Formats: sequence, structure tokens, C-alpha cells
Amino acid sequence: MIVSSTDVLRVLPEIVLAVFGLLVMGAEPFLRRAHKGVLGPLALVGVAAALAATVVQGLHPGYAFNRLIHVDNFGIFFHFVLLAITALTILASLRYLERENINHGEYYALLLFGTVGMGVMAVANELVLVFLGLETSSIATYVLVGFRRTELKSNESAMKYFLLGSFATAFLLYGIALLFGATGTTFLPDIARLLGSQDTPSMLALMGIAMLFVGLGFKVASAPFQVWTPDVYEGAPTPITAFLSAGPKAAAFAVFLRIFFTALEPAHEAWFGIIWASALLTMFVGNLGALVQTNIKRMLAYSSIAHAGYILIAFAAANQLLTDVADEQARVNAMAAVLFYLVAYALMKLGAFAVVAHVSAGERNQDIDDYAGLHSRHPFLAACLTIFLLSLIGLPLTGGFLGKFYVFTAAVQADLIWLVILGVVNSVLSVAYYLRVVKVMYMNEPGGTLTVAPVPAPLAFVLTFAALGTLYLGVMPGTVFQIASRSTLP
Amino acid sequence: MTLETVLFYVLGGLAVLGALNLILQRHPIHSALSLILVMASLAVLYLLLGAEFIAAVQIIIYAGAIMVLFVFVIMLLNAGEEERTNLSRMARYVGLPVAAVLLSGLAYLLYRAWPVDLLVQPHPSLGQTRPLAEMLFKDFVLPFELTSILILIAVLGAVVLAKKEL
Amino acid sequence: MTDWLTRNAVFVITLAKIGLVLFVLLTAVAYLVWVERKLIAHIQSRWGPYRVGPHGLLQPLADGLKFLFKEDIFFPHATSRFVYLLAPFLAVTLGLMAIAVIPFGSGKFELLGTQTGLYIADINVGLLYILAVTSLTVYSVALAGWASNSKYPLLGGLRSAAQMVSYEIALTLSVVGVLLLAGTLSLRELVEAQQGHWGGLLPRWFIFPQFVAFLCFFISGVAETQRLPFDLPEAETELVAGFHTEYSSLKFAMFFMAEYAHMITASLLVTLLFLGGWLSPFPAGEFWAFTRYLPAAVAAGLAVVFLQDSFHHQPLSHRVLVILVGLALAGVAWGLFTGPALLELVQGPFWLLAKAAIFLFIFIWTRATLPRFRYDQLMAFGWKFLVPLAVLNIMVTSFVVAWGAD
Amino acid sequence: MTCPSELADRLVIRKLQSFHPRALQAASEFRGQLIGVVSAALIRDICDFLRSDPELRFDFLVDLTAVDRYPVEPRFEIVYLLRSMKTGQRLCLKAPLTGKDPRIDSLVPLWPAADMLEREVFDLFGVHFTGHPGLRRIQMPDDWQGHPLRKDYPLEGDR
Amino acid sequence: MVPLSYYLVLSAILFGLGVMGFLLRRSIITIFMSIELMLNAVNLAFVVFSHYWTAWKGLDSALSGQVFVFFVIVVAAAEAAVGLAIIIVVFRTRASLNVERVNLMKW
Amino acid sequence: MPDPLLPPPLRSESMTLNLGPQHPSTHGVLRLVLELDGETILRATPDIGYLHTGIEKNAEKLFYSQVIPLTDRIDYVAPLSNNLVYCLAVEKLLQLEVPPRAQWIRVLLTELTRINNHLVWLGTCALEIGAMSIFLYCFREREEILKVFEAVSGQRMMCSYFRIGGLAGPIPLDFHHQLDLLLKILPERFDEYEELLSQNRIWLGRTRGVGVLTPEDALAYSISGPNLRASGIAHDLRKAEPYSGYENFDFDVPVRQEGDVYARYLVRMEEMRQSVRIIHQALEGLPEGPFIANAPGIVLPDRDTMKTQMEALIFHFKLVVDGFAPPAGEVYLPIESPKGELGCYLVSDGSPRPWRMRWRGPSLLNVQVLSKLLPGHMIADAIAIIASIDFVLGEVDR
Repeated sequence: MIVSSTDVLRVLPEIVLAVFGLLVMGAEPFLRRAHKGVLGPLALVGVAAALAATVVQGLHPGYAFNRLIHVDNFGIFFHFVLLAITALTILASLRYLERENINHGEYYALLLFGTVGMGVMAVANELVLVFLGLETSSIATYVLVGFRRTELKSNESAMKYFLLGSFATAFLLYGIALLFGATGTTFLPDIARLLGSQDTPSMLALMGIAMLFVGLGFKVASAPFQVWTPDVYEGAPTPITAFLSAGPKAAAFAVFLRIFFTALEPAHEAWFGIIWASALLTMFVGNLGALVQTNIKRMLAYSSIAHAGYILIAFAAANQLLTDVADEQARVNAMAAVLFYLVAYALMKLGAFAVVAHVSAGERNQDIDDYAGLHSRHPFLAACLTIFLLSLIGLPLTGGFLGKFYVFTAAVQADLIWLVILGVVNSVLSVAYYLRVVKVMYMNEPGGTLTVAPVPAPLAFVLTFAALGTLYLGVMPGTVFQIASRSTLP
Repeated sequence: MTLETVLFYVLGGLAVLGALNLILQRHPIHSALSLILVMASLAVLYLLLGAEFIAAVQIIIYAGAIMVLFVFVIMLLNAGEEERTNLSRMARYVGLPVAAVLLSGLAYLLYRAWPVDLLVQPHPSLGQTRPLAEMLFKDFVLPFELTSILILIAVLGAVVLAKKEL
Repeated sequence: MTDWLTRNAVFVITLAKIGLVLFVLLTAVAYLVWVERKLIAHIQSRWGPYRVGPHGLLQPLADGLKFLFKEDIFFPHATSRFVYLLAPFLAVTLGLMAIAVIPFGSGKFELLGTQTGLYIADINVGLLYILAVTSLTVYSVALAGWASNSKYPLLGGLRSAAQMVSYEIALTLSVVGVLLLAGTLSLRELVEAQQGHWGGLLPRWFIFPQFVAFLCFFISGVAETQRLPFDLPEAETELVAGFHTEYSSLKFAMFFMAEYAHMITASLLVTLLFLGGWLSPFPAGEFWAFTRYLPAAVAAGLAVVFLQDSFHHQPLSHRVLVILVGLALAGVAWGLFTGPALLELVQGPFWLLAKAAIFLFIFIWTRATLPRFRYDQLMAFGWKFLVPLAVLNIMVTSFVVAWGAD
Repeated sequence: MTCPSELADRLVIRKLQSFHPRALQAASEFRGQLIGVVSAALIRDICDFLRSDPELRFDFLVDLTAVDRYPVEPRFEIVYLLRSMKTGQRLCLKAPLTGKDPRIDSLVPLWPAADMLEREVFDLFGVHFTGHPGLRRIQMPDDWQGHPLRKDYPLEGDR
Repeated sequence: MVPLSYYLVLSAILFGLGVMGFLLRRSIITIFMSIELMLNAVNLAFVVFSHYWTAWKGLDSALSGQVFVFFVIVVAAAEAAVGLAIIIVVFRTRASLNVERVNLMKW
Repeated sequence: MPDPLLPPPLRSESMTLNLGPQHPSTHGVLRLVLELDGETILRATPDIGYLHTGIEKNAEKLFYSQVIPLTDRIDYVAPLSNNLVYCLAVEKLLQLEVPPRAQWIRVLLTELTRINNHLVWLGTCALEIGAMSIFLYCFREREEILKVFEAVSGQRMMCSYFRIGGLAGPIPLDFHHQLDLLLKILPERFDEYEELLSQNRIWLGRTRGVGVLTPEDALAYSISGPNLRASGIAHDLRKAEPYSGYENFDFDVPVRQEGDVYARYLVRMEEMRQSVRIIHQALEGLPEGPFIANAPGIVLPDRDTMKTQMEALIFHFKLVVDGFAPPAGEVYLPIESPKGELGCYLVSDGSPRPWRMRWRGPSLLNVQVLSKLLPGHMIADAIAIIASIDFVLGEVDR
């Protein structure tokens, strides 16, 4: 048989998601407008079922589909993270869509299908599959970004995201082609084996790595390939912005880690410099850019660029530690730092954008100044946003703090002191723009336009979950960090 | 000079000319036609390289479906000639030189990467559709299934975006 | 000289074959127009062309001359001269290109010391080649519509682009069933897979197990050639003349030729895929041996018809012409009766063309009989009926094939 | 008003008179056809009344045209031919208009059928219909001078 | 016979021209076509490499390069559908295909 | 009324398409300005006047009897109906009695005209929808009818056969024989058309539910004739206000409720069969007697009398030079022409020339209703609707 039953079990979450996506899509035309509300919960059930399926998948680790898929702890970890992000996004979208008058089942179907792509990325062991997973999630998000299609900004950002995304895809593909040319295979472990058998990586492989980095760097929004981020984040429907800043980024990092630490591991010296420089550039571009923003979505967009930079520091550290065979534990810690940071980052970013999605309905309340006096109008929202912003700064007792702590620790262990210092400098820089929002919310008088509807229950759940999660990671990071260190790549 | 060599130079030249024309023409229809020319010459090059199936797919899907869609949209929107505007300074002073340097470097490196005595040569499993099909439906069955979701997304997305009323 | 010829035999033979096929094809196109006019006229109880030559047999010649010497309306106000000229050129080139991989028979013969067969090129993916070439024909129509810079052509061009792309899907899908049974993409092997007879009588043609696919294929084929009832792109009463409203003289004739060339290709392809191509419908064996003489008999019959007809014609020139044609046919018949090698070679093309003629007749017959679809009905028919039907056919066929393989 | 006594007790005449005292100016019958001369100023109300009255129901506008009585004044007669689909009765209404700036209310709000008929009268007689949604020339070219069906428009030769 | 590296150079040139087009052109639809050109260049590279590994190294599994091309074409089709839909929407809301006019938001 | 809950539709530019005046399916020189969204019609504005011949004006300078040939040219597909309505109007003005034989022949020939008209209608309508052969079949039968006309009047199309007071001359000797043959083949041929169309899936798809005209709209737009009857209103002037002796004939008035193109097609098909019925009756019961009224001073005396009797010569002379002068007054006379209510409004000032002749043709109103019927349909439907509604540009523009 071409496909065995264990094969199926190892992609069960994706199958479940796809089936529910089809259900949502198929039900859409048969529902009257008043009943479209059931599609969101249906999608949510799908994600929950996929979470359960991930547990099943976790019980059957190993290769599947002729080694196209490698189900390991790393993949399972990302599956959980990605599914949680999708679930929170759906919850945050429930009321938002009704309010924005774009309540169509296709939205949820696209989210689910996009998550299928991201799930595949997390467990892919082969470049064809990586590429297809990446494109599945990208094309779904291109559409989602432009979902408010009569809105000028929305379709502008869809256009920019699409053009630059496809551009980056072409680079990624060229990179893959060159790697294929250098090794004659597209399986990650085989690439590693063949590259390892050469003394120095061939010219083709090196060029391939560079091109791959361009493509993946775009997907994680690292400098200098970050230009699309603010525009796309600003124009997209805000729950999608939240999703974009967490989901595809996490999935892209998963692929990034897997390709670079599995396939390209023998050539790691070659790409260390790129990562290092990119981390630095990304942090500065993100933080300096955020400083001058007045639009809150753009500000958060730049902040997410900056955070990609922090993650890249840990990435560089893990890479540097590859040479040091002895210090196995330090390398694991460095990689676990990436995973931990991603979780913390996803929680706080999702939460922050969820608040923005509720306050900045339609085209209103986009400016930071519009948040003046949010505290007096809506203490719950203000408090949640404050927690997320403080966590983004990296103040103690928040997930953001410990994330940075682990990252910088890893960097110190890898002797990347300069990188750490510059990272800290950046964190200090970032205090300015995050605190400005907090100050505006608490100190300033509310403006006339700030009328906020009461928080609907699903959104309240999302915010509470994210806020508590952020605090939990900040107070008791142990469990999650443990899990993360067991989920690293070998 | 054998027939193959001549064909390579002619078709390669056509492809480069088409690509140049694509970026130099101001009317999108002409650009699209140039791109079709590139695709057609590439298809014949694929034949020379022994990839018959890919050559056919290239014409059927790429030139026969995707580019038709382009032409269709250009006609539908009645897109006129591109306005002549100045390039953004960023693109002109940084982007283009960097791109030019990088890519000529790339071309040179690729030229150096392989010895010149590696020639195109026939091989039994090239040009057969069967091994390709077996690979596609046995080894790569999962990606193949994934493409169905991908296409579903594309259809769904295109309908959601471009439909007049929802 | 002979030396050079034998050295470059393949090259020379291929060129010669291309020339021959092109000549035959162009003549066939011209006379297909005559046949269509005659047939439709008779269906509509008229005479049809009658003046030029006996029974209007020289009408195609006259039409051709007319097209040549008609005043050319050059570039009415075309958006782009290049594209305006490219469109008809593309149409006719692609129309003629598709014929290159059609095998006309299994017969082999030796020429200039090289074995060769009744085809221009026998390639592995012949079917894909034809699909590829036909998938490009949409450009000629779309570009013509666009370059004319006029509203009716534009509408016609848009319609045709949508129509051809849509029906191409049904067309391609319906072929898959046949491919599953035959397991090859080569047209020659596809025909060879249909050899033999069920129960010694019923030919093993794919039309029987794949009747649904056959219907889908033929209907989509009619739609692809944009003939009635699918002739919306050039629906005369709606869009004047559709995409070629602004074309005249030779450029118009090119579109015209392309349409008929497509008809011929489509008929040949249906025959190859579903009706056993050049295979005779009669089983092998002593009892049926006499059927080998059918081509000769047909030629003889035609000769008799022509010679007898010469009594009815008044103008001397007509009479002479008819007698000459009749004598030529009689010569052919005689040659076939006495030369077994020639008879053998002719078997394949004879059956192929005879079967294709049936489809050509259906093409013309539907045109004379059926009203025209509306644009949305046409699209709905393609997408909601033909495509699902073709997919269903693939599923059933693949299940049966898989079952049989186990 | 002038009205032969044998017509006075016709239902239409009575109804019209009771509808408005100035509605009917004269009535006559010729070859079995009832002809009412009505006030041009009231034409729309009269037609509306005739159309909607449950007993009369003149709901079918058969024709709308004009006659030029040049040189008599009032020069134009706008002729309305009505038919009742209920009773099968026919009625001819005439609204006299003077030659100087002839204008009358349009009936398009009542019968969309009046659209082109009124345009034709406008085109060929030069009668203006107030309230018509698009009063343009219909038979003659847009830049034509004069109104051909007027009696002072020559029948032959250049104008 | 032609050295394989010539094909690679051709691929690099086409890719470079695609990048140039992307940076130079102002019309969304032409930019998109430049991207398609880049994908075509990638496909050529894949076919060349696949040929190299199969015909020169006898690695039959390297036919996966052609499989990759097949997938790239499929993805390109999907991208074209979505991309052109986006272009249509942009055109409908702005009546222009010039990227510089589609610029409410600053980088 | 758009649903306020729906998101606003995407804007798209509409395209203006000029259908005509030179277009294969506008039956002459009609110009329709169509505003299109894709292929869907948003607005349709008929633009007429390309065939304006000024017949109404011309009639004002001719004697009453000289107008007859002009009327042929108005609805050139049904010329005898035009002759009939004009003669009837003048006869009403004069209060002239027409001998029964003339009346019956008039009925017979106008019914033949009706078949002729409907055949042309069916042929062109089918051709418009793409059924090419029907067109030629219809014209084949039409040719037979035209041969009858030619035998009767010497003209295939512009017959001018009716005169004020009767007919221009006696019917030919083999008239019965000719008609018998015709009447035998016609019903068979009608069956043949119906076989090709009535159950044809494509034909049904193209005509059913297309261009639905509601009875209310039909009345508001003053639609009459087959179009009105296809919309469910059983109104036929031959029954409602019989003229020319129609009360003596037994026939049915076909009615359909749907009001779409298909209903109009069916109504006309049935009307042709009913016309055959009427012709049968007229032929069988054709009364003997003179073919024209004996009304000296109005009807020209026949050549023999004119050459032998002085009085007749004087009448002839006076009629040719001065015409005849009906009393001052005005009449409106409607008949049921193949296309609907055809009316002639004549104003006499007591002079030998009509003061005003107004031609109330159904075609103008049929064209006008297009602006109501077309919006919301696709171009192809528009062609089908235009073809189904039946008008002649000569009558629209006059």
C-alpha cells in the first residue's frame, strides 16, 4: 500500500483540520445570513478536534509517507502552539466579523486550511512539503488579509503582501533548487548527509543557503526583508493581524529551525554570520521604526519585527553552540529559548492585537492618541493591554521577561556578549513607545471618539487566557521551559 | 554545431529576449506575450533536457491556463499602458545595483560551479512519464494531496475576493 | 545528390511529410467548407454552391481567390498592430501544428533507406502535445478580440477565453479514463491498445467501455472548436462576428481556416482515442478478408458516380472536369485492386478518415439543426454537467482498473 | 359646454362632468365614436380619473397623437385614444392647445406607453410635454430644425 | 551538445531579469508577471539539476526535481488565481494598476 | 432595495454597447443603446428614426385612394393588413358598405398575411437563437404564400390589392386550387417546426422564463396582439370588435399565461393554425357577388363601363382629377394585425385629401417595451427578446 494507517495517524491533525475546513466551506452556502454564526464555533470545534488529534499524533512519533513527514517532539510542540493560536484567533474573530460586516464562512475555512499548511510546515522533513505547506498557509493568508475587500487599505495590504510574498517565494524556491542541485535530493536528512560528506560546502549549496535565508527571512519578517510587515499588519482585519504576527511567524520559525539545524547543520559555519547580522539589523529596524509610529497597529507591527530579532539572537546562539560539541545542554537551552520565546511572544502579541481589534473597529481609533483614557472607559481592556505591553517590554513577572532572559542567557553562553548588550539596549529603547501607550491610556482624558462596545464573552476569554498565560509564563516558567527543552531538534 | 546546440542558442536567446521584452514593454499585453514566448521556449528546452512531461505541463498549465488568466484580466480591466513614473529612490540607488551585482555574480558562479564537460545526455528514465507518475503518486502522494487543499484555497480565495456581491 | 539525400534521410523525409500533410490538410479544409455548405444546403432544402465548377466543386478555389484579392481593411484602429496581426497568424499556425503527431496508420514503409511510418512525429506524449497546442489556441481568439479595439470583438474574445479554458478542463478530464485503460500517452500506443474484438465481433474500441468519456470529449471538442451550439464567441446574431468582426480578407480567411483545421483535428482525435483510429472495424480472419478491398471499392464507386454524372452537365468544361476526376478515381481504384502493397498501406488512413468523416458530418449536422446556448447556460453546462460527469467517469474507471489489477 | 342632448346621459359624460366642472368642454359623436374635447390644463387628472374609475376603467392608452388645425386657433389638438379593457368601450379625448408655446402635461406617470408617443408629437408637432422624463427628438435627427407634421411645414422642396 | 552549466546560466539570467522587472515596473500586473518569470527560471534550474543527477550520476530518485517543477506550476496556478483576484479588487476600488497610486500607507 | 446587512458590492464600470443601427439582429435599423455590466444589461434605450419616411405627412397631399400603396410600405411584412385597415377607415368615414364576397376575400388574404408574418417572425426568431435551418424552412413556406399573393395582385410583397369599397380585381381562376394545396402542406410544416423546437432542450432553455412581460406591464405599455395574449390577456379585436365580417368565422384565441419568449412563440404557432382554420372557412363559404361596392363617385368604374357609358366616364374623370371628398369628421379604426392592434386615425376636413392620417402601429409600442424587458438579462437573451417581440422598423418609424 502507498499509504499505511500509521501514516494517516501521523498527519491526523491536518486531516481533521481539512475535514472541518471542508465542512465549514460546504455549510456556508446552505446557511441563511442569520445562521452564519454557527460557522465560527464549528471551526473552533475543528481546532479542538485537531488538538485532540495532535495528542494521538504525539503517541506515534516517527517518519511517515516515505519520510516526507517526521513526527517528533519539535513538530508536536509547534502543532500545539499553532492550533492554540488558531483557536484564539477564531475566538477573537467571532464578533469582529459581524461588526465589520464580513461574516462569511470562507473566513474560517481559510483559517483552517491555512493552519493545515502551517501544521505541515511544522513536521515536514522534505523540501517539497515545506514549500507546499508554506504556500498553503501563505495563499490562505493573502486572501484573509484582503478580506475586507471594499476597504482600500485592506486590499492594498493584500496586494503588497501577495506581491512581496510571491517574490520571496521565488527566492526560497531558487534556494531549494540550488540545494537540490548540490545534493540531488530534497530530503532534509539526506541533504545533511551529503553536505557532511563534502569537506567544504559547494558553491551551489552556499548560494542555495543564502537564497533560502532570503525566502525564510521574509516569512519571519527579519530585516532587511521586513518592509511588508507594517503595511500588511495595518491594512489586514485586526484578528488576522494578530494571527499573522503569531501563527505564520511561528510556523516559519519552525521551518527555519528544522532546515537550518537538520539539513544545513554541516554548513552551519557558513550561515552563522548571516543570522547574526540579521538579528542585529532586525532589532534595530523594529525598535527604531516603532518609535516614530502614531498608528497603534503599525507600532505593534514594528514591535513584532523587533521581537523576531530577539528570537534570531537565540537562533544565532544555538548555531554558535553547534561547533561546541561538548556543551550539548547549552545548545538545547538555546533552542528551547527560541521555542519558549515564541510561546510567550504569541500570547502577548495575540492579546495586544485582540484588544486593538476590539477598540479600533473599522477605520476608527487607529491612533495611539485615540486610546486616551481607555482606563476610565474600560478598565478591563486597559489592564489587559497594559499587561501585554509590559510583557513586550520584558519587565519581570511577565513571559516577555523570561523569554528575553533565556535568550540572552543562551547568547552569553555562546560568547555573543556584544549581541546581548545591543539586545538590552534595544529593550531599553522599546520602553519608550510601549510606555507611551500605557501613559495615554491611564493619564490622558478620554477623547470624544472613544466609544467602546462591551467586551463580548469570546473576546473576554481570549484576553483573560492571554493575560493569565503571560503572567503564568512570567511567574512559573519551569514547566513550559521543560517542555520546550524536550522538544528541541536533536 | 549539432541541431541541439543550435536549438539551445536560438531558444535560450528567445527566452532572454522575451524576458527583456517583458520588463521593457510598457503595455501589459505585450509583457504577457513576451512571457508566453519565454515559457514556450523553456518548454522546448525542457524537451531537450528530456523532460517531456514537464514540457507539456509547462505549455498546458503555464502558457495555456495561467497566462490566459493574465491576458483575460488585462482585457477585462482594459489595462492601458503603464504610466511613466520615476522609480522610488530606494529602488534606483540601492535595489537595482545590488540586484544586478548579485545576479551577475550568481550567473558567473553558476557558470563556474560545474565543469563544462557536463553535457546534456540521454538517459532511459528521462522522458518517460511512467517513473515520474510513480514518484508523484507513491513517494509524493502527501504533497499531491496537499495541492488539492491549496487549489481549494485558491478557488475559495478568488471567489471571495473578486465576486461582485457576497 | 543521392548520397546527401540518404545521409539526411530522416530530415528530408520529415520535411516531405510535413509538406504533404500540410497540402492535404489545407485542401481538406477548403473542401470541408464546400462539404459543409452543400450539406447544410441540402438539409435546408436548398442547392448550395452550384455555379463554380460541377456541383460547385471549384467553389473553394473561387473563395480562396476572393479572400486573396479582397481589399484589406488594414489596422482599423487596432490597439496594437503587432497583436492584431499576430492573432490570425497564431490561429492558423496552431490549427495546423496539432496535426503533426497524428498517426494515420500502422503501416511502415522504406524510403531512402530509412524505415518510416504514416506520421510526422511519433512522440511519447503525443496526446499531451495536442492538448498543449490546443490550449494555446485561446490566445488567437482573445488577442484578436482585444487588439481589434472594438466592443463586439472584445466581448467575443472574453467569452471565448472563458469558454475554451472551461471546456478544456472537461476535455482533458474525459481523456483520463481512456488513459487509465491504455496506460500510455502515445497516440500510436493508444490505438494499438484498442486492437482485437470482443467475442470475435465487437471491436475493442474505447467508445464502448468509455462511452461517457466519449460523449464528454466530443461535446467539449465541439465547444473547443466553437461550433454551434457553442459558437458564442462569434455568435453572429449577438456579437456580429465576435472576435473577427474587425478582420477582413486574408486575415479573416486565416481564422476561417483555423476553425476548420480544428474541426478536422478534433474528429481525428476522437477517432484515435475512442474509435480505434486506423483499425478496421471488421475482425481478422478469412471470412472478413474481402473487407480489405473496401477502399478500392469506394474509389471505384466514386469513379462510377463521377463518370455517370458527366452525362448531366451542360457546359463542356464541367463535363471535362468531371470526366477527368472520374478517370483519376478509376485509376486509383485500379491501382488499389492490383497492388496489394498499396492496398495494405491505404488501409489505415482509409479507416481513420472514414471514421473521422462521421464526426465531421455530426459537426455539420448539429450546426444545421440546433439553436445556440446562452453564455451562462454554456458555462453551467460545462462546469455543472460535463466536468462532474468526467470526474465521475474517472472515479468509476479507476476503481474498475484497480479492481482488475488486484 | 356644448353637448348634444342625446349624449348628455352617457355614463362617461356624466362622470366627467361630475369630476370637474371645467373638465369637459364639448362632446360629440361621429360614426359611433364618442369624442370629448377636454381642458388641456386638466388632462393628467382627467386621464387618471378615467383610468382609475371602477366603472369606466379606461386603462388602455391606445394612441396619443396630435392634429394641426392651422391656421385656426387654438391650433393644436392633442388626441388621446383610450380603450377600456373591462367594457370594451373606446373614447377619444381632444385637448386644444394654442400655437404659441403649446405645452401640456405628460401622461408618462400614468402610462409608460406614452413615453415615445409624446416624444413623437414633440418631434413632429413641437408640442412640449411638461413632466416628460426625456423629451428628445425621436424620428428626426437631433439637430433638425422645425416640426415636419405642422401644416406650415412645406411638403416639398427645401425648407 | 550543450554543457549543463549554460542552462544554469540561462536560468540565472532569467531569474535576474525577473528581479529587475519586479523592482523596475510600476504596473501590478507586470510585477506579477515578473514573479512568474522568476518561477520559470527556478523551474529551468530544477529540470537541469534533475537531468544532471539522473543522467550523470544515475540517481533515479532525482526525478523528484521534475516532480518539484510540477508542484511549482500547480502553486503558480493557485497564486495566479488569488493574485489576479486581488488585482481585480484593487483595480475596482481604485481604477488604477500603478503600485505608486496604491499607496495609502507609507512603508 | 439592497439589504443593509450586506457588505457593499464591489464597484465596476459599466460598458455602453451600441446594438445597431447596423447589426444582424435588429430587424432593420433599430439602435439599442445598452448599458452593460459584464454581459448583463443594466439599461436599454431604444433609438429609432433611422427609417423615417414621412408617410403620414405624404398622405396629406394625396387623394384618399392614392394613399393605399403608401400603406403597403409601412409594415412590409404584413402589407395586406395595412391595406385593410386603411380601406376600412375610409369606408367608415364614407359609411360605405362592402360586398360580402370582398369582405371574405379580405379576411382570407389578411389571415394569409398573418401566417406570412408569423413565418417571418418564427424564422428570424429561431435564427437569432441560432437555429439556422428553421429560418430557411419558414422562408420556403413563405415563398408559397407570396406566390398566392402574386397570383392575386401581381405583386409578391407590396400587393395594394384592397380598394376603398372592395378589391382591386377579381381573384384568379385557380385560386381555390392553389390555396387547397397550400392549406394542405401548411399544418404539416407547422408540425415540423414544432418538432424541431417545442421540446428542444436548448430552445426551452433559451426561451423559457426569458423576457417575462406581466399582464400589468403589458397594459401599461399598451402592448397588444400576440404579445398581450402571451401575457395572459385574451384580447383579440377580431372577437372583441369584429370588422370585415369576422363575426362569421369560428376560431379560437390562443392565450398563454407565462408572458415569456416561449409563450409568445407558442401563441404565434397556434395563431397560424387558427388562421388556417379561418382560411378554410372563408374558402368554403365564399359568397358569390361583386368584388367591389357599387358606389359611383368613390369607386372607379370598370374599364368596360367607362368606355361604353358617358356617366361612368365622367365619374372616372372626376375621380382621377379631383378624387372624392368624404364628410368632415374623424374616425379611428382598429384591426387585429399580426403584430397587434393596428389603427388608422383619419381626420377629414371635407376636402378630397386627408387632413391628417395617423398610423397607430403596434411596432412602436413593441419597441418601447424593450426598455422594460431587457434590463437584468444577458445580451443573448436580449437578442431572443427582441426577436420574440416582433416589430417592423418601417412601422416604427413610418
